[in-house]
Amino acid sequence: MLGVGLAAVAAGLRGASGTAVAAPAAAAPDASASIKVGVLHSLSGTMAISETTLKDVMLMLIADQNAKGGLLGRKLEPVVVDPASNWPLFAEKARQLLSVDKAAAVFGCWTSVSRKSVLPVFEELNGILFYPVQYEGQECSRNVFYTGAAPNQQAIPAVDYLMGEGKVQRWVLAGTDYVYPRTTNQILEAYLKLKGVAPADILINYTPFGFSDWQTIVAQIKAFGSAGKKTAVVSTINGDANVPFYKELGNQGIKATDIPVVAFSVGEEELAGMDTKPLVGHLAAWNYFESVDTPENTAFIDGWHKFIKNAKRTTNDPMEAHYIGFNMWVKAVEKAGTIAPDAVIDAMIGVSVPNLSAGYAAMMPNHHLTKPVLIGEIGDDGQFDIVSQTPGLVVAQEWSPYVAETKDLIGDWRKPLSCGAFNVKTSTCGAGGGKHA
Amino acid sequence: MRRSLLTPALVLGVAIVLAGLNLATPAAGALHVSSYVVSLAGKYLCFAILALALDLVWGYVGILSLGHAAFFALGGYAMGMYLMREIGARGVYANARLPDFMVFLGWHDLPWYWLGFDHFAVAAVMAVLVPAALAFAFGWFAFRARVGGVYLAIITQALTYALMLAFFRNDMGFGGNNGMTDFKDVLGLPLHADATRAALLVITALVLGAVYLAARALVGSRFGKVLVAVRDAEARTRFLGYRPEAYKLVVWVISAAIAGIGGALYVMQVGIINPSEFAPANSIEAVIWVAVGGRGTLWGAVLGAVLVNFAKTWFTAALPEYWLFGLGALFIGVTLLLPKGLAGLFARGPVRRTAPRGAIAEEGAR
Amino acid sequence: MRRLACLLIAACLALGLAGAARADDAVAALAAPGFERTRTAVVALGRSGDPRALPVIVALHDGALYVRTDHALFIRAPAGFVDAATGVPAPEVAPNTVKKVRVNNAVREAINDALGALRLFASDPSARIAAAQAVFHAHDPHALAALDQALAKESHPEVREAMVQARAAALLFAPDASTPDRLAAVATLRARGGMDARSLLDQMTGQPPAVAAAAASAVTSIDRTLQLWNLVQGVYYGISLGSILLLAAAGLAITFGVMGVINMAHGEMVMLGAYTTFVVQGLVLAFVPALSAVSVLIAIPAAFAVSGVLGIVIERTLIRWLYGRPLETLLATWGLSLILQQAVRTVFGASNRAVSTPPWMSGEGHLGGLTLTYNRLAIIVFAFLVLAGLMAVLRFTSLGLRMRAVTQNRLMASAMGIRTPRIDALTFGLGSGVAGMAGVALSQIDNVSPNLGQGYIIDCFMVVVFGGVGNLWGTVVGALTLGIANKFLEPVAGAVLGKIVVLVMIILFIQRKPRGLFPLKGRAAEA
Amino acid sequence: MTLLYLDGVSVSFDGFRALNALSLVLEPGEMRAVIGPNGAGKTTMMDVITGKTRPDTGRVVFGEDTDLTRLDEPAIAALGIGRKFQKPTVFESHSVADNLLLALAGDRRARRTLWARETADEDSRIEAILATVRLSPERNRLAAALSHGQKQWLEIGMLLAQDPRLLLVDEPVAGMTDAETEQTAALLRDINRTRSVVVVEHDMAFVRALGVKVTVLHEGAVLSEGSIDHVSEDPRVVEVYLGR
Repeated sequence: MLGVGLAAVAAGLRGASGTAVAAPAAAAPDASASIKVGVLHSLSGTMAISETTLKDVMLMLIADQNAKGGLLGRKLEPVVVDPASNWPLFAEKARQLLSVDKAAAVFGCWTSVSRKSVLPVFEELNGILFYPVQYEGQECSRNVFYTGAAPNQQAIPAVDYLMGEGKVQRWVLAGTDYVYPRTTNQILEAYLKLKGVAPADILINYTPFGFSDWQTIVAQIKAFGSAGKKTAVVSTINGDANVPFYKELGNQGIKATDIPVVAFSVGEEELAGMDTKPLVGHLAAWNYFESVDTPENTAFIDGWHKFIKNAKRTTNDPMEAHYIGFNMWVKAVEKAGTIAPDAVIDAMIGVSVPNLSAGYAAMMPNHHLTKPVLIGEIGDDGQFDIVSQTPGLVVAQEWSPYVAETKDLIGDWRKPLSCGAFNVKTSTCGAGGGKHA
Repeated sequence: MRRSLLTPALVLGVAIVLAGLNLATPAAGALHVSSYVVSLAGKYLCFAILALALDLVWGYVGILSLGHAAFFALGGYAMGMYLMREIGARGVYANARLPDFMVFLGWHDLPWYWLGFDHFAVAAVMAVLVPAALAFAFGWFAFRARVGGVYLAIITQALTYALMLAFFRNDMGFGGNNGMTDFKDVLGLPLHADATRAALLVITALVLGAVYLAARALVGSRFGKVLVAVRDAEARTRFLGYRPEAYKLVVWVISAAIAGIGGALYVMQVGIINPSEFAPANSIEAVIWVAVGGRGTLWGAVLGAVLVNFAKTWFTAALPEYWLFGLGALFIGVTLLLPKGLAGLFARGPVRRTAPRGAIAEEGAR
Repeated sequence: MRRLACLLIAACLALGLAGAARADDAVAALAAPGFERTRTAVVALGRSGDPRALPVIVALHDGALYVRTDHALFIRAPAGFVDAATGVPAPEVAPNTVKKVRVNNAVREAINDALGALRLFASDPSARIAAAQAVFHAHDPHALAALDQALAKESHPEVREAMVQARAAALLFAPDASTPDRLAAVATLRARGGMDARSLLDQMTGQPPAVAAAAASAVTSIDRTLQLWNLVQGVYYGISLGSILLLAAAGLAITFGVMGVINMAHGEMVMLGAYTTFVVQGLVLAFVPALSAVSVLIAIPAAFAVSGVLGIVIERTLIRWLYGRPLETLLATWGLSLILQQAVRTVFGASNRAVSTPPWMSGEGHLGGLTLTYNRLAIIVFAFLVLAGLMAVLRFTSLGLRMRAVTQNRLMASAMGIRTPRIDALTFGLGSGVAGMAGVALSQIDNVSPNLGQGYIIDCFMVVVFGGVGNLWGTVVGALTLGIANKFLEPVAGAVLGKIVVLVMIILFIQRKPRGLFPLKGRAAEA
Repeated sequence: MTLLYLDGVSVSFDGFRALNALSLVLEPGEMRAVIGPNGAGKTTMMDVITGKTRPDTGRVVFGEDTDLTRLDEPAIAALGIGRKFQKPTVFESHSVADNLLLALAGDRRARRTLWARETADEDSRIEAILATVRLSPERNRLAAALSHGQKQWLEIGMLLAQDPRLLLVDEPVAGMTDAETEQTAALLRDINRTRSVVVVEHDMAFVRALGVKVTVLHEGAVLSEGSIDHVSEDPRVVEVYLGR
């Protein structure tokens, strides 16, 4: 009954309305008005821990840009909303930013699910989203610029390092049970087997969000590590669960020299919440560390401390991602001479700006960045001591080569291809990406 | 009878006006209602349906459920599964047989419990049936064992919490933490078209109206009188020969089914359903809508749901840093100053006596 | 100093100056960049037996070894820089002209192994045991000579044992060891048992068949004992988790169990306790650093006071208006919890706060094959102390007497001149205070973040309801049962499924026994 | 043939013996007053008869051979045993008429009440009862708005509407004016013409006014039985009431 009704009413309304088209996000901007920049990060709820800092860094970047005279001669105006770590609310707020506030670009989201829930909104209203967090890939939307790392820009180099320097032969892949860890582990498992690691030497373990009692699992890891082969833990454990995990490692006396843990979601921000003395030597793989010793980084950190009025506040990888993303957007807008989404989206590709580690980040046709991969060991000062760095920049593989359905896909938003999921075998634009075109 | 029609008529009227303005006026026009407002209104009305369901059990039989969002979410999942199937080969992996997340998990064929969900009718039925069935199973034991008051509240909370954890698991086959999203269309109509969205709003309003009238008829019947009797003096109804557990069970199941309907409409308009809908906090918020509006009056529940959610929308944008203070204060203020909610301001008749102090222990032990 | 001296002499006796030349190359190699070279240099240095090796390695270990652009090495001593090669002070070196020699895990491992071998001659027995264990861990055949030396002059039984075991371990990996020696070594390790012995024996493949067989059987026998211990270990984990739940729920057992107030902000009381710990730690560090090791203990009363006083305030301003309306109380306190969370977020910031674990609470002890992590142990003890205290208050103090009087028969109590409102406030304060103390414990194992409380509130209610409202013993049994059940289900069903199963079991249990394990009996409960 | 037969019924709450091998026989059509000091077990006796409390030992036989200890409250109520509480309990947020409507004998099952419509017959019965309990003018007032005495009567009225064979009345005149007490006594005698009644009461004057056989309970057992004069001369009763 519901269905029939829906069909009928919809038909009726369509008749009444003629064709209904979504208004473009930045409709008819008048030259004097300020340019709105949406900031879509949770300021309350479970994700506030990570996301609040990103809100602050955006405010800083926007303030700096305004100090430089704004953009296209217009002031930038941040529009901050609180999606409160509530996924449907993310979608609602995204819609508000685009259709009510007419934000020219939105910087936001942290978790995959928050990105997934806003994605349809951005595609429908043709908005621009800058997503600053390392994620699982398997996505390439025309309306999203992924300034965080794809799995191959973080996980693989870390594993290589441990195999080489660390002489690790036995692997524990421990993660929180959601899509990012599962994809990463999927990729790593395939990669390790490729490198001749026996299945018996790989232990995969998933735990729920906010898991806090790690006794048994850490003991399990310990046991797994005592089979006579050098063992390492690759941790994709998320947010809240990390502190209790590392504290338990400390308690059970697992030192980095016995079983090193390399983490992909533990940065300076997380370390700030722990006593790092027992953790010295455990590793993390990122594309940026606060300890990077370059003039750009020093300047960035100083600016941050001034802005936040607290010299103790740390910087981390997603902050750099926003830094890069914002500068790229500014460049692209200047290049396009307008904030009209289509023009900016096209202008973005090929834009390259300095990152904070004395290199350049370029926006590739797949809307992902080129990044250096740094491996850092936790020091007793709560900072990472960089022990390895990929010689060149790594290009993102947005589509996993280890998943049958996606191994032949590439994303290329340059005209004429303009496809988020182009199948190089069949040379057709996969349905997944087709809709984006 | 006219008064009973007032609320649904009002809701429907507003819905139609919004939908009309959204479609009929030019985007730049002064009268134009953005699709944002339309989808927002649709969301509010879905919550209003949930609030009605909750008010039936809490307001009229005095069963406080801290897990009603679970029934809402189950309805949502049922409909979500259908919408997922509707995507067909347009998913990221262009796989016509399996939803994206199953492809991603490396599954090869559809789990049995997904069969049939490519038909809207099946999903619609399930959206009502599944919550109802769960409610029946749960209530059958709970009410027979005379679990009541605070105890029931807490185990309903445990129920929704357990469901949340369960749905978080990717192996469950419901999309794990990400749940289901990126829906394309319903019954062949594109979900992202303004016309569909407007239509959904109107239909939600119609459903809400229907549910409202049904609920009204229910509480107006002798059955309804027994419900209130159970709320006021359960022991007395027993000595009169009634079986409160049976009455509770019936209304509990009905309420769950209504919540399910709300969820089904919700997922169509919000475009995502995932385990966080099971979060105990959501259920508590729903209770608060009813409390704010005024438990024991159906229109109060509707009013509360719309008002609180509007406040939330407005707060989170206007003062993102401090809105929780506002919301918290609102809850405290209402419970302290308006024990009968906003509806209490208009209520006639004597204010219900609050039980004497010390009744707590009994309430707890009942 | 004396110790170092005698150690040096011992080292000289042991190995003579033969290795001096090698040592010089090694020290030079240390100066060259690259972790791998540093590592090999440390290994060489360790084996050289050169008296100058120890101070250099120690310096590297403490991050006090610096290199100058001309590859000269210096040790930063309190007095100033000292030339690493010669050991003579080098006052001319300025801090900005030298860079710290960087280490990574591989280097750290080498350092530990090397130090082990070099410290076998330390005067302090415990140091020698530690050294022996390090050698055991390294099982480097090169250490055999040193071990034999040390054993020859070792009298201390425990040290001997450790050294014998270390020797066995090293011997297994010595290419030129004879089969009987190996068999003896295997026997020694089998007798020693434990994870690490097992892991060494596991590598005995490709040995003479006799040895391989012996090793294999040793591994199985060790595994058997380990399995037994695992069971006990599981119980310990369960009790430890249970004690956490107990702590968190004890306060609720008072406010909810005794007073019947559903305090949804209970979790936030716990959270405030954790933040108090953080603040106290900061203050202690700032003003009386000497006490920083016990700042956690200082935090306990502080947390009790903070949460307790807040509790009293809440009772007076909010709860008192809602007595008899438990469901409304639930809503109001929920609102309150939102406010408290956001308040903490505004004051302390959204991100986690670091609460360090004092030395005496970190690390682990062994009881047979049982591993007892000290901080968990401390929390278990603390939990039961708190419980005992709570019971004492309820039983023996006049406050407790009044509390019970009021909760049993309010009218009678007030008729007898008990100021019931005051008692209500104090009772609620007590419950909240206990919650605060729980926060101190949680700060040792969990995030100190605004969301801390939310993670526990549901479990708390489960425990109280499961155990039976208004009965502290019920809470104890409830907490421990849930804890142990959780820990035994986890390995079988996985963490998530385990928790689900427990929840479902509770739901079913409540249906069977609506009033929990230890229900209040009598007509009062029947009403 | 007896209507109600309690045979050696014992109940104890954690140690405290509320009923101690209590035996009691009630003839059809009889009105019986049960008195006794506090804690004598009067209310517990009621609880046992109406199925609220299960006895530890003993049998409670109703009519021919129905063992009440096997049934729960609604089933017992359906057999025709009505109970009035010490503290008047009526449905506060219902009108007086609705209170009676819900009490009227009829099908109690949910699926029936869902579609039930108020019949003329029901209406007239309500009118009749309203008249009996002197509440006709209050017909449409909310029960919550009634005076204490009126609530007591409304509750009795609900019992009548139930049309039971046996009424258990717990302290019906507690807190009533003398006038109201008078009327209540009359009312009960009136009811007793067609039904058996058990009255638990403290108020001796009232019991005397009823003028029926009296059972004195003490420490959960029958202490004495007989006419009011007989029991009030019984030294043990005097001891229990006036002693200590």
